Formats: sequence, structure tokens, C-alpha cells
Amino acid sequence: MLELVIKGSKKYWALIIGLLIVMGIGFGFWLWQLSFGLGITGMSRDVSWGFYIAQFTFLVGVAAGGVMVVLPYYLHDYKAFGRITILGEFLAIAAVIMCLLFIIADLGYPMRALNVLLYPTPGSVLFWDMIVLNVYLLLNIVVGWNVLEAERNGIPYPGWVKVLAIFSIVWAPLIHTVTAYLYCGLPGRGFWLTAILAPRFLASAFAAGPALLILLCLIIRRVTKFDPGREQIQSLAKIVAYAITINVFFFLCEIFVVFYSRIPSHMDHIRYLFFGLHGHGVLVPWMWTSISLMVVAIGLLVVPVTRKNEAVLAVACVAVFIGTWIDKGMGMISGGFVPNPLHHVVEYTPTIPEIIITLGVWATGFFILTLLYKIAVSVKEEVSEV
Amino acid sequence: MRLNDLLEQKKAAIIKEWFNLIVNSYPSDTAYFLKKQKDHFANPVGTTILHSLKPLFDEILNGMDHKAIVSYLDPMIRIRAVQVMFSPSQAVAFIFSLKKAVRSNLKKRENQDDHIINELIIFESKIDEVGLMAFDIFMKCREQVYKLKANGERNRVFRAFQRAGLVYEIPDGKRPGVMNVLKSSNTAVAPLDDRVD
Amino acid sequence: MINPNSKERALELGHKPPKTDWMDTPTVYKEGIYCYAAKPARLEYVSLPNPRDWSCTAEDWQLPENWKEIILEGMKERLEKYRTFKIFMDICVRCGACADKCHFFIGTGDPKNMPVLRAELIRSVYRGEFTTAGKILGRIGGGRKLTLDVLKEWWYYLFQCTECRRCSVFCPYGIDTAEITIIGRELLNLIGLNIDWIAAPVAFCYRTGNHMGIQPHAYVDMLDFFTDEIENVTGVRCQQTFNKKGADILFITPSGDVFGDPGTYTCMGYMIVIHYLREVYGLDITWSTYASEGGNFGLFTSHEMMKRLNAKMYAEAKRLGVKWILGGECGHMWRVINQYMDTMNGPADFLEEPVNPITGTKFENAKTTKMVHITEFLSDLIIHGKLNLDPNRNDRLKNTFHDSCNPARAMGILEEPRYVIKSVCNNFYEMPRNTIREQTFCCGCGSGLNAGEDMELRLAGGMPRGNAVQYVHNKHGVNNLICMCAIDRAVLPACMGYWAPEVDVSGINELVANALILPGEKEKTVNLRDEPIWPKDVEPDEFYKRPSFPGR
Amino acid sequence: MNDKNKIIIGLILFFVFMTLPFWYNMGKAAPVPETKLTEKAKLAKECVKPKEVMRAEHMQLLDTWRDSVVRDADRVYINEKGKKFGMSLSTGDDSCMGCHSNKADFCDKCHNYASVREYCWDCHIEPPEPPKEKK
Amino acid sequence: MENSRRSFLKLAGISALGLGTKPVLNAFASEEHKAEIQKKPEALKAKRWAMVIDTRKFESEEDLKPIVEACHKIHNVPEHTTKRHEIDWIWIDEFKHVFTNQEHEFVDDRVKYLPFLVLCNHCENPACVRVCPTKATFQRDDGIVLMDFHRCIGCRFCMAACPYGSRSFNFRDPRPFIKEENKEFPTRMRGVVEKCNFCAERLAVGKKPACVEASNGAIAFGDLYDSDSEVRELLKNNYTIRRKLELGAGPAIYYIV
Amino acid sequence: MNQKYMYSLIAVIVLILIAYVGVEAAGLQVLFGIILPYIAVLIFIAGFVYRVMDWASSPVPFSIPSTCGQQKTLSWIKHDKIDNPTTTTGVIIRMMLEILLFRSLFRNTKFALNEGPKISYVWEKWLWLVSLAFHYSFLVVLIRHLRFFLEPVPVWLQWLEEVDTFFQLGLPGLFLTGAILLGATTFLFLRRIYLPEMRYISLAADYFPLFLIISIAITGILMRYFTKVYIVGVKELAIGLASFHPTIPDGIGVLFYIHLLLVSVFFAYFPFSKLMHMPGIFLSPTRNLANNTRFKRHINPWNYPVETHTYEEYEDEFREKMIGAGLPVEKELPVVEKE
Repeated sequence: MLELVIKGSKKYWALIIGLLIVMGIGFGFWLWQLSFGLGITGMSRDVSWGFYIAQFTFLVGVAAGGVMVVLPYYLHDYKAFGRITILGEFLAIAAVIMCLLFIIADLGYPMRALNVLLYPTPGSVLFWDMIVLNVYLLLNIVVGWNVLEAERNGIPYPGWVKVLAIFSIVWAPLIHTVTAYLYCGLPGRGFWLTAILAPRFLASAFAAGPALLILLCLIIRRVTKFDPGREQIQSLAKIVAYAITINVFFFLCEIFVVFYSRIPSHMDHIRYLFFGLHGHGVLVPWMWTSISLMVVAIGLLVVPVTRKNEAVLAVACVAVFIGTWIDKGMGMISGGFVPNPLHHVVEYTPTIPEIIITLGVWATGFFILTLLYKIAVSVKEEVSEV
Repeated sequence: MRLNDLLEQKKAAIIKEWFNLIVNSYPSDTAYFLKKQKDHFANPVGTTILHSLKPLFDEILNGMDHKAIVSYLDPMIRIRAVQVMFSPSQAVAFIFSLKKAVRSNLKKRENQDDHIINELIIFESKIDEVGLMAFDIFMKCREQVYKLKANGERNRVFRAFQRAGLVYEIPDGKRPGVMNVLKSSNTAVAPLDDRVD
Repeated sequence: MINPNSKERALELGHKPPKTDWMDTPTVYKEGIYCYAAKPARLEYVSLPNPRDWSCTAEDWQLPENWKEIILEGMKERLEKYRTFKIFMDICVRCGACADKCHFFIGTGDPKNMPVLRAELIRSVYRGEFTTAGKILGRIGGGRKLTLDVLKEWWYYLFQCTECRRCSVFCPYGIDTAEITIIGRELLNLIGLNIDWIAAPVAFCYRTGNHMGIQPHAYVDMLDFFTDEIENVTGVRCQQTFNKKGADILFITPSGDVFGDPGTYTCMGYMIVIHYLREVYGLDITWSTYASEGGNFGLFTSHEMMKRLNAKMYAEAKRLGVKWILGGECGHMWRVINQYMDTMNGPADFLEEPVNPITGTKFENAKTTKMVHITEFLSDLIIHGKLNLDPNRNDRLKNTFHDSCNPARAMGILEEPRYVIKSVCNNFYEMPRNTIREQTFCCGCGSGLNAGEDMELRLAGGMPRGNAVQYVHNKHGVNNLICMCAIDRAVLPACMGYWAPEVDVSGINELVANALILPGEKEKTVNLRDEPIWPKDVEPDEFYKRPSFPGR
Repeated sequence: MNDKNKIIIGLILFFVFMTLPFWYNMGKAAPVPETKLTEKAKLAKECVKPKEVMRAEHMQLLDTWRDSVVRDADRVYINEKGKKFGMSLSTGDDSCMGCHSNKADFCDKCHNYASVREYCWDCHIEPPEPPKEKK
Repeated sequence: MENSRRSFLKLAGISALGLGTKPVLNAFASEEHKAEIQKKPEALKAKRWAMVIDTRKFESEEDLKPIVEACHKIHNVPEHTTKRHEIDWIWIDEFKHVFTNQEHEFVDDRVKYLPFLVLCNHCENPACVRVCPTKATFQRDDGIVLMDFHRCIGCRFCMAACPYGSRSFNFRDPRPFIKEENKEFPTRMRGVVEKCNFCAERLAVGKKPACVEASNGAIAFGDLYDSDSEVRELLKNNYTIRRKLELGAGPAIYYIV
Repeated sequence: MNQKYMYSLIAVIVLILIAYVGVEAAGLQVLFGIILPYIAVLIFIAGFVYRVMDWASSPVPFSIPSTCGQQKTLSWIKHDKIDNPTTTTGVIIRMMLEILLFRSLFRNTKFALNEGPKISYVWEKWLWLVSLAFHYSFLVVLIRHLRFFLEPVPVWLQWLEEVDTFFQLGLPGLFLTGAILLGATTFLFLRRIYLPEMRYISLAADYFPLFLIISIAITGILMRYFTKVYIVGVKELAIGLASFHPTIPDGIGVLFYIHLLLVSVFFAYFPFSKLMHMPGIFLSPTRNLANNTRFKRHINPWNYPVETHTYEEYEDEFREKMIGAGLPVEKELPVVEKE
């Protein structure tokens, strides 16, 4: 099937080459980071995780969100999603690969990355995160590839693939739960130290993942002969609507607990994010944007009329995606570190090299996604033609 | 009905053994390929058998629908009908090895139960019936091959000649013996032979 | 379905003795697999060595006493003459990529039909007789001596290869088993070992100009008869010219189309097209009775024989003084034209560089060979709107297209036929992608194996193709298999009859002729096969009322 | 078809590459680095283990040493002959570099020769070159 | 004949496996018997090391600076010019930052403006050890939370986990920022985390931590489980506080206020 | 028990034993360290040149490329310039794809029969992937070994080593290519053993190079990571060989001589084995020729005239009938006088 990626239109090749250029630039900056150290980023002693880990966290969500099309198909026999499960699985592959790349980019000494395997430490959540992510990646590759190949050859996929598919459904929430546990088990970081972090992560994941999927479906419909289907898109939209609503609800729960209990070490972080603390507040406009986007999106998604209008739906999905991206990709990590354990406010803004490397990883992800979707869509086109 | 339940229960084991027996009945050169095959590679015969056994078994067990059985048997036998390594008996023998597979999967106690034995006799007669159907299919395929062999090419050329009026049909009521007199005094076809490319 | 794990365990229970090494597995001649030996008259006529009455199942093959020397000497000579042969003897790593690409292996399951092993039959002798290491190490080095048993094995398996080259597409080194088979058969011919189905057409072709042995007057008679047939259907008399000096173009097609159904309909197709071009554009295309054969069974005999038979094409073109040559639908004919003709019998400097006189298109790709494929010619005419076509007249047919091996893998003519087909019919469906274009499956009967006595082999070899046709038949109701090779047209009906009943076989030009609106034709209700032109389940009135129906 | 020239050019290119070692050295063997010992090392006569073992396995020894020093605070190594050594690369007189204080001559020469880049010195500070050894 | 050939092959097979490994095995075998690894006899030992900082003995930052310097100097801690890249093993901060939850409006002025020494707490239940995916941060039997710089992959999970902000990361090569190198102690490389090690390297050779030595008796260091130790004496006689007790980490640094 | 691989396995074991006994017992370091490597290189070069020139001496009488795409034809039909090349550039690209990316193997499918029965042809990726991994890591390993032959070691070589040991795994750092090489050869071996059709077609000559390479890899890995050899001595020996000042330094373990003997055998064996597929692929006429014979004449150097059935002979035989059928003839019928 791989041969399908080398046959494409001019636009396809332009996209591929464009992404390769961004990847190349990102890689160049990463080499610089490798030789200089993480000092080229905006991270500091006080905010020791930054953009990379934030992207990682967000993308774990996107990866896990892919399951929302796989689950109804395999567990509830919702046939309509059979058409697009592959898109969810391939999105998950690209997202997990980006996650792993962000981890690599964030490591101070990536050459020793394999120490995690050499000295396995079951007590460390990071160890488990490494396992769940890699297994999820493998599951999606194997399931996605085999199902697609079987479809292409017009034969039923092997029985064991279904077992793995169901396994991957269980696995998807796991990757985001374990990722949440990275944060919510840490003492002295009041912002993260909350049991609802994992549910919140999942809710935003099941909003952001399918929202991106809807957007991708709409793009695919425009640029290829394969139509993922109106019913499929509407079903996904409902999932996004529920998930984003629950996400905001969870957030409000958090707000209530924090502000009603008035425990400073929990309160200060949220105050910093939304109102600024001690005169520092770079993230304030961002956070309000995020909240507004999510609220607007809820409005657009819950009302059937707007949801059923695909143009409006696209806007709502963009709102969900950007809203959750700001929430997790910017607020979640910085918010946890500011103020620091000694209650100093040291702010963090990513530097240009950091952003370029980040873009490089995103480009890599979209590169992989493009190739995988090219394969999937070509097969779909082929199957419907022959 | 008790036998049917038993067979239903032990279906996987019986089919497994059935396949095993089939494979072992092949000429060694082929059996080697059938037996060692890890994926679907190797001989189509092996895979075809593998894929057809279960529905066939189900049909013998529950339906005995003639049409369905023929549809499962046909692909298996059609391939073997042109694979000259099989003798006709070999080509259909595999049906009967199901008997052995069934018996060896029944426990001693079950084998002595009169009720079951009676049912078993009925079941085995169904297998015989399927065997006979297999033979019919085999013969049909062979006949088809021979028909193609004997007539196919010649007919086509002959028809063309006939249409071209190069051949005289014997008019009704005339004395047999004066056959196929060519139209022109010159032989239209060079005396070597009648070959098509 | 039995789950794969339990299957494996079940398999281990078997206690078959270990199988023998392939070198130790004796060759048993099976009825239905081999073809009959060549009769002495054929060999004598074209002065091939050792003509005699013999049978391949007999113990004694009546070989010359020094047969071994002849073969080894022949091998040595060919190793020096053909780099292909030498390289292909040396560089195979037995990676197995070719193994399941051969239709005969898939169909018969005989391991020696794996291309690699077919080549190893000769390679082992090469190692054992020509290389030092092979001579010293013997069996361990994979070498063996040439013995009578080995020779019999060669004969059996070299005539189970249709030289279709499918394996060569997948070989990482481009090893072409066809080339090995060709040279292997050439060696066998040195001591008079050939099959009659090849030797006879060779002799016929040499003498009468065509495989059928049709003498000139009968050839003309046959086409005259077709003229009547066409008149019955169209009301137009498509009179052809023969051996006409000073014609624009010489047309050469395989003679199989002249005397064998369903090729005859393709032949009528050519005649209608030729007539149309003469009537509408004044183009003068003539047939030849001397070069009345496009096919070349010399390719299946020896390079020299191929050259001897092929020489007639240029000779006749030169004698008639035509501008260039137009070639009909044929498989190996085009392999010979594309890859051998100019090298062997060229340069054809007495001809002009082919130009389509109607459209002015230069056939750049045929500049020196000066021979144009009819689908190239037709595509050019169609795209310039020079043919008045009504594709609805082929609505009865749901078509698929079988790429013939040689045009696909020794020439690469893939799009032209598809363009022509899609222009003349409304229903066209491709077979699964790994069975078409350069990966197309052989009909199972190429390279002279289309005899009657090896029907089992042919049907087994045709199984992959049959399976693919059956697939589109089930899926789209395909009922017509189009091919552009005379052997295909001769043998695929039998193959389809066995594997995909209800599917007919036709050539491209038959469909073109059905769709072509001739000047002065009568209201057409039947096609060349005398079948109504509307689909089976559609009433004629309804058919003509269809909105898609143009200007009727 | 005459392609012999192309084939010969290809062959020549291939063999120029394959015989690169011969061209590169131009028939002259580069001098083999000799491990120079400091006076102190010469006096000590023997190292932790026999010369052959040290030569081939010093990196593994250091690897195990660093684990026991860092993780178990075990800092003294008593070899088979009962001689004590400080289990340290560069700390103390009884450490490796305490004796072999001529890193350039003792370590670098061979490492460069064999193209083995050690990353010890990314952290450990190399001892100053003893002035008397320098010439 | 057949038999002898087989046994020859068997022998060959065995020797093929054992080939070349023999001399090495010998070397290691003898080492196992004779060679030994020991602690230095003069090494200081304890069941659980702890530190008591008597803040009463300090008045201004000037009193603390030499202590910080002493530590940073012997441990080759770089002085980065960029604030972001700062590395601290021990440093100075105000009461309200050091004891974030104990600060109130009416706190005693002395305490309010008194500089405090902050360093790794060498917790009883260290979160940093828990989260480290490679065991690069580990806890010794004597309670010291230590780092194996050779093993650290620079994931900085420990920095997020430490509730005391005691850890620093080498955002770039520290060497150019070390004014005067202590040859006895390694520097770090870019990309690893570092922190106070309770002068484990000094304890091993029988010396007390550098800060203790430099504090003129204001910092006491000793075994928490030795009832006769100086730290126990101080704890018995003074009211001490520790940082963020509510997190349950069990810090081993006690402050006398 | 498969005799064919046993022969090869025993051959390799015997080689190992020869080196072991020769060095350990007989002290033949000079033989194994100097004489045999020189002989091996000589055989390699001479044999390689001989074989390639031998191939070159046979002409390519006909242009018979396998065409795997649309031919060059009418201007509006898209020509597949790579899989059916008509120009030298096209051929070069096709060859590059073949040699650098194993284009044909990439196309490989696996035949499978499914329920129905329905035949499917599934992309067979593993052979392609593993072959690529094998050949590339082998190349890198080979280049890396130049560090023993070049002094000073060039910077690019150090970079290569740096990249190859990117992950600090073990001491000294694990060369990834070495591990991949061993893994890939093991896969290729297991494939020959476990796939029935592979087992059937494999010869001793297929197993021997595999065992040889596996043994070379294992001895190399052993020397680097497990039972060390004296590396400076190794380089001294290597440089000595390369500069024609051969020496045998003391203290190099026997494992090295085993490694060296295996490598020498590999080189000496190369020209006489299937390993010649390396140069062979460059000369393969089905891949390195352009499909342009209809517009550019291909010359067969030994083209010779043949006997044909001329039109005159043909007309002589059929003249009467031709005239009867109204066909034009060159010569009229002779007037036959009636007696």
C-alpha cells in the first residue's frame, strides 16, 4: 500500500515538500538545541517544562480522541463509522508520533533516552507513559494497516485484528489517564493536584480529537473523491458537543472547589492564568480567549440548526480545537509552574527557536498524517471504483 | 439430537483433525507444502480446503442443502480436477476422512451409547451422500475439461470454415460416406495440418 | 474458520517422511501437462536438426549420440553471445520474490514451476558443467551434470513456461525467466526437441506466410466471406485489397484472427475500420498474403528462427512500396516488433517515418521500426475526432480488459487500448489492480502452449486470470473480456468456460467496429455476432429512447 | 552494443573506493601510539589489573566503579594482590588520573588512533599536564 | 568413526561458544575471589543524615553568602549570567517564600526580613525519587537523596515533582560559567538536573558538608537516629520548623527560628 | 535436518576452528593476520574484475527491458518515464531506484487465497524492509571499519560513528547498524528455514554467506562489547596491511583472527558466488536498457544473415492459385505447351 504515497497530484506534492521544508528547518534547530542545550528555549529553573510538554499533553488528547470513532464501530456496531475508523486510527498514529517526538525534543540528554528501558522503574509514571504511548502507537499501526489492507483486497480482516482493535479502545483512555497522572500525582503543584485532572483531560481529548477529525473529514471531502459521509460527521459533531460541554463543566467544578475552599496554593495558579498575579499575566488574554471559544463552540454545537450546517460546524470545530489547544497547550503547563513552589512568579514564554522546533514536530506529524491519509483515501477511492 | 450437540461442541477439534487427515493423504511432495504453510502461501488447494471445511461441516450437520454443499465443494474440486497430481479417488477421498475425524473425537463412553451410535450412522450416511456429490462435481469438471480438450479448438476453427462455406454438410437423406467434400478442387489448407496459433 | 494457531498445531501431527530435495525428485510426465512432440516433417521443412518420430513419454528419445556435447557446446556459445543468459546464470540469490508470481505455480502447485526453480534447472547444469566451484563441490555447490533425466526435466518444465515475464517485474535483479526459457528451448531445438504445436506453425508460417498454413487464395476467400458477413450486418460492403503495390500502409495481423472464433470478429473489425478510412479519408491500407502472419512462433523456437520468420514483414513492405506498416492486435508479435525486429532485420530505411496521414500526427515512438500498433493509430484518430463512433451500440457488453503479457511487460502499451475501449463502449470495469497492467496474469497458454493436449495445464495456469475475471463478473456483472492478443482470443474462451462461465472474449477492434458508424450503413440492430445491440434486460424501444443516446 | 568503457569506468571507481585504505596511507604506516607512563606510574609498576586486561577493559572497570561510588559510596578497590585504589577517575592521588596524570599521552593518543570518543571529560575535569612530561 | 566425528563436532561447538571468552572469564573469576570493594575507613556513617540550621545565628545576607559560595565552589556550580539558566544547590530567600504557608501579616519583623538558607531537604519520602524514570535520582540508605549524573536523561520530571524547588537544570554547558574549577569534583554536562548532594563525596572521606564547615557552627549536621548527636541535641532544646510539612515528604532540614 | 544448511554451518564452524587452532595452538598469526587477508583482497579484486569483464565480454544482442509502466507514445498519453524509460536519464533514475531503494522488491506481493475462494495479492513488505535494513547497515558497518585503516581518522567517519552511536547504550556505545545487521541476517536466515518454498529452493550456497555474515557480525560484536580485544593492536595490524608494512602486534585476542579469517573468506568467496549480484544488478539488461528500440536502432554485433523464404519462392509455389484468386503477381504463369 505504501506505493500509494508516491503517486499524487501537484498540490499533494507541494504540501509534502512544504512540510518537508518545515521539518528540515525544525530539525536544524533541534540539532542546535542538541549541541547548545535546552537553553535556547524559554524554560527556566522555575518553569522547567514548557511548550514541548504542553504540545505533548495536548496531542495525547488528540491521539486518544481518535478512539471516539473506533469505539462506536467495534463496541456498539455503529456501522456508519466503519467508513472512517481508519481516519481516527491514522490520526492517532500521527498524534502519538508527535507526542514521542515532543518528548525527545524536551529531553535534556536524548542520547540516554533508552535508559528508561535499561533501568525500568515501575514507580515512575513517566515509565508507564512511555509504555502506554508506544503500545497505543503499535496497536493503531497494526489495526489500521491490517483493516485497510483487508479492505483494499476485498477480504475480511483477520479475527485477531478485532481483538486488538477492542484492546486499543480500552487503551486510548489509558494513555490520557496515565498522562494526567504525570501531573496530578505531584505534591506541591496545587494546580494539578486534583482528582478531576484525568477526567478533564479525557473530556477535552474527546472534544479536540473528533473536532480535528471533523475538520479533516471536511477537507478530505473537498480535495478527494472520498466522502467520509454526512451522517458520520454529524455523529462526530454530537460527540464533540457532549465532550466540550463536559470539559467546561469539569472546569467549573474545579473552579468551585478551588475558590470555595480558598486554599491559596490551589487558587493562585488559576488567578494567575485568568487575572494575573503580582502584576504578571501574559496568559490572561489567551485563557479568556480559550474559555470564550469553548463557550461559543458549545452554543454552536448543541443547537441542532447550527450543528447541522457544515460551515458553522467547521467554525465550531476550529473553536473547540483552538480553545482546547490554548487550554492544554499553553495554560495547563505554565499554570502548574506559576507561581513556583516558593511562590515566586516567574513567567514563561516560548522562544523563537523553541517555536520553530515545535512547528517542525507538528510538520512531521502532519507529514505522517498526510501520507497515511493519502494511503487511506486512495484505498477508499480505489475500493469504491473497482 | 444429542450427537448433533456433541459435534457442535467439538467442531473445532473435529475440523482440525479432518484437515490434518486430508493433508496427510496427499502425495508427500504436496503435503510438504500444505503442512508447512504458515500463511496462505503455498498451494491454493490447501487454503481452499481450509476455508471450505467449516461451512461444509456446518451444512452436513444442520442443513444438507444440496445447493449449498455443491457451492462449498465446487471450488475445492474444480481446482483439483485440473491438477493432474490427484487421482479421482484422491480428489474426493477427503470427504470420507471426516468419519474418522468424528469418531476419534468421540469419547469411549459416547462411542458405546446406543443412541449416539444410531445417530452416528445417520450422520455418516450424510457424509457418504456428500462424497457422492463430490464425485459428481469432479466428473462434471473432468467432462468439461475433456470437452474443451476434444472439441474446443477444432470446433472453433471448424465453425469458421463452415461459415465460410468451405465445408459441405451432408444433406439429409443421402448415403453416408461422402463427407466433407471441399468446395474447390484446390485444397484450401496446405497439407501439413490444421493448426491455430 | 479454524484459527491459525490450532491449524499449526494440527499440522505438526503429520508424520510424512521428509520430502526429497528438488534435484532428487524425479520428473513424471503427466497427461494433460505436456504437449506432443514435433513431427519430423515440420523440422525437415525448416531444416531443424534431428527430425524423427518420437514421443516424450517413451524411454528412448532417439537423440543424436553426441547430444550432450551439442547442448553443452550450445550453452557455451550462448553464454558468449547473450549477456542476459550469463548474468542470469550468475546473480540469482534465490530470494523467492518470484515464487508466487507465476500463474503455473499458483495453479498447479508444482514447486518446480516457481520461476526461480525453473531457472535453477538450467543454472544447476551451468554450475556443474561450467564453473570451477560447481565442478568441485558438485551437489553441495548446487551443481549437477547434464544427464538424460535432467534433459527430460528441462523439456517438461521449459514447456510449462509461457514466457510471460511476470516474474521479471518482481525480481530485484530483473532476472527474466522468459529469457532463460527462450535460450533453454533454443538448446533443446539443437537436438530436435520441440513440441508440435510450435514446430507446425513455424513450418506453416515459413511456407505459406501464416501459422494456419492458409494458401493465398483461401486467405482471400476467407476475407471475402467476412465481407459478406459484414454486409449482412451493416449493409456496407467492406472490400479489402491484397498485395497491392503502392498502397499507403501495409496491414499485418496474426492469422489466428482469420480462421478462429472469436478472433474472426476482430478480423471483421479491422476490415470495417480499414474500409471506413478508405471511404472517408481515402487511406489505402492493404493486406498481404505473403506476410499474412503477425505472430512469430520462431520466438518460441530460437532467435534464428524468429529472425527467419520475421524477415517477411520488411521484405513485403519493401516489395509493395508502402510508407509504413500497421500492426494488428497481437501479443508476442509486438514483443518481436518492439524488441527484436529492427535489430534483426532492420534498418527499414526503405520505409518512411510513420505519420498518420489523416491527423498529421507523427508516431515518434516508431521512428525507426516504422511499424505502428493499431491501438496507437486508433487512439490518435479518436482523439482527433476522426472516427464517427456510437458507444451505445456496445451497451450489451460489460467489459473488462486483459492486458496481454507481452504488450504490457515487453512494450508498455497500457493506456492506448484503454482509451480506445473507453471511447467505444459505456461499460468498462478494471480487474483487481495486482492482476492488470504490468502485473497482468497470463492466459496460461502463451509461447506455443495453446495446444489441446495440455488442457489441464492451460486451465490450471489460467486460474489466476479466471479468478480475477470471476471477481469482476460477480461484482459488476462483467460479461465480456477484451484482450489484444490473438492467442488470448483463441484460448481464453476455454479458460473462461471453466473458471468464469458467462464471460465472452473479444478483441478491441470488434468493439470499435460495432461502434463505428459507416457511411451509408443500414439501421443497425445486431452486432457482428448477430446479437441484438441492446442489453439483455432492456427492451429495444426503451434502449433507443435513452437520453444518453446521441443523434438517432 | 558497446558498453565496455562504461563498465571499466564503473569498475575503476569501485576499486578506487574499495582500495581507499591503500591510497590513504600511501605506503606509509602511521606511527602506532605508545602509551606513555608518568614517573609515578612507572614506579607503581602495576595497575589495578594486569596491563592486558586494563588495556581492553578499562571502560568496563570504570563503569562498574562509578556505579558503586555514586550509588553505594564504596570508594576503595582492593585488587587481587591486596593493593588499594581510589575508585575514582580524577579525584585523589590514588585515582586513575592521580597516577596517569598525562591524559594527552596516556588516554588521547590511543583513543584518537582508534577513533573512540569517550565522554568522561564532558564532566570530569582533566588533570593539568605535568610540566616535566611536556617537551 | 561416526562416533568420534560426532564427539569432535560437539567439542568444536563448545569451544566455538567459549572461544576467546576464556581469558576474560579468568580475569573476572579471580577478581570475584580476591578483589574487594570497600568504603573508606574514615567515611562518616549515619542511619539518617539531618541538618539543623540555627537562623538565630544569622543576621544578614552577608552571613550566608560565604556558605553558599563554599558549596558552589567545591561543587563546580556555575554562575550563569542569564537568570533563566540559574543553578542553585543552596541559596537564600525570604521567610514568606521559604515557608509559604506559615507567612502571615503580623509575623515578627526579624523573621520577616531574615534571609533563610534553602537547599534540598533530602526528604524521607522524596517525590523526586518516586518520579524519576531511570533511577538517576535515588535515596541512599542513610537518607541522602542523590543524583547519578551519568544516568539522568534530563526529563525534568523531578523538578516538577519537588515541592521545594530545590532542583536546577543545566540548560547549557556549565563549564564556561564556572569561575574556578574544583578538579576534585566533576562538573555537569548540559541537559542533566542537579541539586545539593549533602556533600556525599565529603562524607565518604570523613568530612562534614561544606556549608556546615563554612557556617561557623550555625549549621549542625548529624545522625537523626543517634540520640547523642548534635542535631538531636539541638532538636531537643529548640523549637524547630520544617518546610511544607503538610505534604508529608519528611524534610531533613530543620530550621531554628 | 536440512543438509544444505548443515553443510554451510559446518563449513563456517570449521573456518572458526581453523583460525582458533591456527592462532592458539600453532601460532600462525602471520598466516591469518597478513598472508590470508592479502590473498583474499587479491582474489577479491582479480576475481571481481575477471567476472565483471567476463560479463562485459558477452554482448547484449537485443534490447529487452522489462517494461513496468506506460510506453512513450502519443504526446497526450502520460509516459511513465521511470518504469518504462526511453532515455539514459530515465534509465539512470530507474537503476538508482532499483539499487538504492530496491524498487522491484518494493512491488512484491504475496499471493493469498481467501474464503470464496478469492485470490488476493497482498503487499509483502518484510522482505523489502529487511533487505534494505540489511544492505544499508552492512554498508555502514563496512565504512565504519575504515577507522582501522585510516590514520588520522577523517572527520566524516567520526560523524558517521557519532550518528551510529547516537543512543548511549552500553560501553562502548552500541553501534545501531551492527545490531540491525545481525538482526536482519537472522531474519533472512529464519525466512529460508521456515518458509517451505524458501527452504525448497535454497542451496548450501545461500546459507553459507548468511552464516558467514552472521558469524562476522557476532565475532565483531563480541569483540566490541563482551570479550575485548586490544584495539590499538588491531589498528596497527590493519594500518600495516594497508600501508604494505605488515606487522603482527602482540596481544590481539584470537577472536580477532577468527573475525579476520571470516572476513577474508567472505572477500575471497565473493567473486565466485551469488554475492556477485552486487555488480550484476548494474549489468542486468532488463533494467539497464531503455525501451526505445522502435525509434532508436539497437545493434546486435553478431547479427548474421539467415535463410528466409523469399516472396519469389512463395509466388513460385502458389502463383497459379494466386492468379486464380485475382491476386497480383510479379511474374505471369509460363505458357505451358500442351503436348
